[in-house]
Amino acid sequence: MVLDFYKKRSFWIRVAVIALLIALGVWMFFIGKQHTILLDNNRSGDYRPLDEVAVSIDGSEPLDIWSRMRDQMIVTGQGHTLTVTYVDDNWQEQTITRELDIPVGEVYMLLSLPYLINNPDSPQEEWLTHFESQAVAVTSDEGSDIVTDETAAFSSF
Amino acid sequence: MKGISKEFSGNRVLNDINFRLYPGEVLGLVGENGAGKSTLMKILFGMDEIRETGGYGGEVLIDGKKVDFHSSEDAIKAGIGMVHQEFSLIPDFSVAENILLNREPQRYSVMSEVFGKRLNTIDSKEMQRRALKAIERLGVALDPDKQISTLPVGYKQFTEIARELSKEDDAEEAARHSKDKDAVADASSIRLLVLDEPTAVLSEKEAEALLDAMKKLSAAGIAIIFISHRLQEIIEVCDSIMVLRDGEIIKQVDKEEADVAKIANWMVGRAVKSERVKRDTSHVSDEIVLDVKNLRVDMSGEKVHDVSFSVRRGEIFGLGGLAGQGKIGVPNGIMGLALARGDVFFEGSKIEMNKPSSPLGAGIAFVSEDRRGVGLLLDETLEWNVAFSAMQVNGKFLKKFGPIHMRDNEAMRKVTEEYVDLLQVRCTSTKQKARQLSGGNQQKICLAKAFALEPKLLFISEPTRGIDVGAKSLVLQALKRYNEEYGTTIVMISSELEELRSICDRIAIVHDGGIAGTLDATAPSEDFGVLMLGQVKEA
Amino acid sequence: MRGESSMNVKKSPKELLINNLVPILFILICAFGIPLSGYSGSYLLNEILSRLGRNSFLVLSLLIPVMAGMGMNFGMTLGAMAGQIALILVTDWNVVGIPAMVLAALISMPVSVFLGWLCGNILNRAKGREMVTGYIISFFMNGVYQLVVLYMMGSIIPISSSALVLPRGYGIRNTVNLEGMRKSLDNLIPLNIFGASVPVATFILVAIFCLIIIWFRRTKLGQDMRAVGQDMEVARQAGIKVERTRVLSIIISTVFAGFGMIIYLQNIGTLNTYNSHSQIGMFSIAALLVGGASVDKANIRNVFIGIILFHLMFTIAPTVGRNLIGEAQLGEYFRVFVSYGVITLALVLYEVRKRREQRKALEEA
Amino acid sequence: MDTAVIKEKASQALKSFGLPRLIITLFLLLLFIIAPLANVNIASGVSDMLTRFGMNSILVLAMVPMVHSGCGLNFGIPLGIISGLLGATMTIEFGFTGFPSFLMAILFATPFAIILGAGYGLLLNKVKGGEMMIATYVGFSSVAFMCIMWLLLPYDNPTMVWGYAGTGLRTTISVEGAYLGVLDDFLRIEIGHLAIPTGTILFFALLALLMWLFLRTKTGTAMTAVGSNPVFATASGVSVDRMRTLSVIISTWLGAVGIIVYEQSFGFIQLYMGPFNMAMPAVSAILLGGASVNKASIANVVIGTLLFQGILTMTPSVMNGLIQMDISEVIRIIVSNGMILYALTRKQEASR
Repeated sequence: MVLDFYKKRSFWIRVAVIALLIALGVWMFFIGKQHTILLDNNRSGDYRPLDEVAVSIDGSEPLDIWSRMRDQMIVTGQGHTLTVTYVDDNWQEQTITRELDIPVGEVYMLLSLPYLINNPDSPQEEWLTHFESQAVAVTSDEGSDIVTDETAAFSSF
Repeated sequence: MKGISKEFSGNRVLNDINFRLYPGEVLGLVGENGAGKSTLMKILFGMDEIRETGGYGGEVLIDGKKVDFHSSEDAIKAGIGMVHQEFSLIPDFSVAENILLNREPQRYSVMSEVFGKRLNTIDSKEMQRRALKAIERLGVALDPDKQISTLPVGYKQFTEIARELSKEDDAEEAARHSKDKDAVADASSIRLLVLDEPTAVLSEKEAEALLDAMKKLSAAGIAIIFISHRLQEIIEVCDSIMVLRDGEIIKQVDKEEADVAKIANWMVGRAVKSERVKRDTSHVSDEIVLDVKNLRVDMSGEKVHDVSFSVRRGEIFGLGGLAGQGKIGVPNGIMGLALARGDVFFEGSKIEMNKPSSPLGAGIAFVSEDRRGVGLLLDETLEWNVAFSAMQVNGKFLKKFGPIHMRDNEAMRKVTEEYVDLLQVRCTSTKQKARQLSGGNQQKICLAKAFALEPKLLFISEPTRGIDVGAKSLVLQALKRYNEEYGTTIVMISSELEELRSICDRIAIVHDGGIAGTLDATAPSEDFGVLMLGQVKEA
Repeated sequence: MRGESSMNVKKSPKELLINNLVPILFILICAFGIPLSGYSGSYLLNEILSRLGRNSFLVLSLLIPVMAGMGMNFGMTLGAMAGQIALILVTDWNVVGIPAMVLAALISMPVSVFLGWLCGNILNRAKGREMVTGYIISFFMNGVYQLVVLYMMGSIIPISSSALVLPRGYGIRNTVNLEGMRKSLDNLIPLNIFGASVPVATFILVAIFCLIIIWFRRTKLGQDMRAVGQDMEVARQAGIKVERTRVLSIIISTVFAGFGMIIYLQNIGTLNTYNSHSQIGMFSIAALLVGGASVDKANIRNVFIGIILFHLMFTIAPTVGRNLIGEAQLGEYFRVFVSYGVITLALVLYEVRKRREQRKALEEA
Repeated sequence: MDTAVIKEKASQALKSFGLPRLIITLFLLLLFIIAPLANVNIASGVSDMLTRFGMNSILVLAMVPMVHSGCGLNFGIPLGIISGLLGATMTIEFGFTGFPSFLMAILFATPFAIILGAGYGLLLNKVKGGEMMIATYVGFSSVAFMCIMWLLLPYDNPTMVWGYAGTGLRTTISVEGAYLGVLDDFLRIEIGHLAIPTGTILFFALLALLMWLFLRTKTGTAMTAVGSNPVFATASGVSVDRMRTLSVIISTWLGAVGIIVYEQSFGFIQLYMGPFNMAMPAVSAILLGGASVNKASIANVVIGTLLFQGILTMTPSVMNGLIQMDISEVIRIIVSNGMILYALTRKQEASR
């Protein structure tokens, strides 16, 4: 009886620990995953590109994006604060700050700046969309020669 | 214990043993090697070995209830403790750690919830306390912090006994910690302690301390079975004495009735079964062929301190004595298989020590007691086994092509066949591997190997150990015939006195690394018994 | 505690010299080599601190099997493989920084446990020659590792990043860039002394591991391991599950070796897919032996002394070779020779001592 | 009774043949059967196999004496290879050509093999029981030591040293003009795709015969007995240490000859880290042939080398032809080390 009870308890504790570890892994996955946000200053529907816009995410150094240009920012984790500074039609400097939340499983996101600026309160899905990345060109083609020699490690150590 | 009997593959080693033991009684158990003492104790202790070889007959009763131990753990639970001849101690652990080996008191640790109880930490203070408690009961001065490997043997022995004593604390602990009341009933304290030759390796002083400890324990109500060859001790400490011989109780007496000579007589005095065979001694001359002076041999378990004897040409000389007294060390030392010092002269010329080729070259051959370890090439053919030594020593069975000496397989086969016929070795062919033969036939091959050397002197050590009766007499006959036909001097070493007496001319008894005395084989067996037990009679 | 008590046993100076021959030899090599190399003190300090940080964990993972009497765990390579597989996956998922390391450690754990269990069970069938068997296991598993990484990754195991997969569509490239986690642990808590950067966070982890080992020695399992390590038969008689204890020691070692490999590679910053692991066992063992450990006795002090001496030699050897003979290659070969030579010497000394002790024990009996 | 004996013998034979060997034999057969499907010419496959057999068989034969004397598998064969390399480089340095250069290479290598072998043997006598691990590391450290030596030794033949420095031997040195193919081309048989390097195989046969004869001499018998039961041998007046040292010397010498024969077929002398990984294939080949850690015969050498080299030559071509995936390297690693693992864990099982 006593043994049984103990067995059960330790079993549940172990299950809990494993679950905890898995949860930790999932959490790490989310907070550590890198995403590339493509900042797009092109015409989006009816909205024309802005002349000049500066974007900063999580207080980073602002990135200037000129009209009809696209640039990228690499961020780590899911939730971010986006700060967009631009000059409006009245030559007034405006700043929009928004929280953005990158959906699970996305690597590349396209952020349409013109749409966001014109609809600052619109839902995130309207200006932050999935982007299918083309294969990244690999700079060198060293891969074909595989060195599996045990002694090769000497020089690299 | 009632009507205990035990058979090992048809060999009856225990027959209808009955005895009783009262709380606090000290029972001395004596008998020759192989009389069945160890087997009896193994049955009592529920060792796996016994069950694996077919169990035992009769029953064991404790407090009037029949018990059947399935493992030694059951026996421990029932309050039986056993201290073995060999130490089971971890050398680099402290005394306390050894006393509580695998029964260490533990402190709860959070990690154990996840990884199991083995991650509890060890409570060294509690360990200290419990070790001390056990040591105190034993009544000896033993520091629980001392490392085992730095202790003298005696203290190692105490540690082992303390371990047995400390086991009852476990029961108490378990009872205290457990909420389950059944456990309390289950856990009884130690009731019976078996000490298997605990004093064999002790110095006199240490032994005395041990005997005192035993008296203390018995006064505390613990029954003790004490196995020893030192009869003086037995008489000193035991309440009653039981003598075993050939698996039967010869005598069970109170200590008042016993004295050393009587016990010795009971131990060795066999009902005369084998009449001494007639021997033709015409070839025995008075010339001393082998002269051993102050031989000292370092051999584990068979140390020789100072042995001197001489052997006449053509005689069969016996070396007897109890196991561990050093008789085995003598031939191993002379043959260079164990580290030795001393002067050995053969036919007047000196034999170099620690160099096997020296005695071999002089014409001395040796049949080792360790057949499988030393005597045979188990994975080679019988031909190799028989011919190898002669090939290497005498250069026989070789074909010579200039400087190149090739093995002569034909000659090897012939000589092997010859000996197979002569000694009636049961084998399928001479190409059979030695491993596949039975013990008796292996022994015959060992003899053949020695005979093939055509030695002038043959050492033969424990020739009949572990072989059946038929093979035994065949081996002995072969030795005798070889001696009579070729005049080869034979030195035979055996634990079985009767065997020595049946074929030897003279017998020297080795005790405690020295010769206790040399007697004619026809001397009465009591005299031998006394010598074997170390009661040197000044002649 | 026990170590000290055995130290107290009087030993002749000659014996002391022989027992510490390897570290003494190394101190001499280093004392001779440092002036010749012409390196500045701060450079060497920097180099040693960084190497101490990245190697300590790996070397410490060797201690537990030594405790269980299984000698140097050449099978620690298996843990390194598990760590590398985890790192490849984490890199493919684009996870970076400390979370990447934690995630990699978590992924490596079940792989290490499995490999360690396998290794431990094989070693149980080869009692008395654990080291050579462990060594062959590491070679054997290297084949399996190649099968997985070179043929199964990208074909059976999904790998999406084209920076990792070979142009032919499956198999991982020769080098995997770990830019995302490069020195992320080392630089977590920045600290500079004498112009040398100190990997504080790494040292904290190493210290925690040391504490775990010290604590572990005092657990029931640790006690059992020491008992098993000294005398298997006695331990078995006392009711300790010998085989299981031995397997556990290998599993623990493998898991920590996996963690160690992750720490090691975050410092290096690139993973040589097919040979980062293959020599790591050897270098770790050499370092431990240089620290004065032997096949049956090793402690934490040996680990740190060993790493410092061994890597000092490693750092200075090429330049000493160049300055002495004008050939840097010579220094490279020299350090390879010394690493192997040290292991050979330590193994020979151990065997000779073992035989001597056996003989002594026989004489005493 | 008789049938029972036969049955037992059959099962014994199967047991001694061993499951891994059975699997590998069947695998090789399968490779040959499906070879035509993969557009692989069997004849050229067999030729390749025979060539590689000739190249490697003597190195495998070098394992035999040490196994016989109970020193275990000679993981320290790089020591012998180094002696062979010294001989090979010296013969080129002194400008020998043709068949004499081959003989001279062996002759030059012999004293090195004897000296190194004797030292190595004495060392192994001090570490009885731990031979294999120490042998491995003796091999490795000697290879690394020779790496230094190859740079420093005063060789100056322009075909061997680095062009720009004028000193230090190159990593690979061609044996063309020296003893390239002296054995391979001797009595070479060529029928279509089938080519048999008769000379090499004859040379191996000669050495194998000598080994076979040696094991039947008084000394050879003593050596086997030492391996089978050292205490028995001691009790028969044989010096165990001497026999073991002798076996190590023979093994080392055979390693030296083996590498020279290997080079005459391969065409190059591989210095520096070249000998590093030579031990494993030789060790696993003899184990594949049915030897164990303490028993080995000439038949084990022949069968093992054929099987091992057969797998090595047939797998890449067949696999490539069939699935365009070359996993032969991985198979080599797994088979060779798996075989050694099997041998290391097997004896324990038998003794239990």
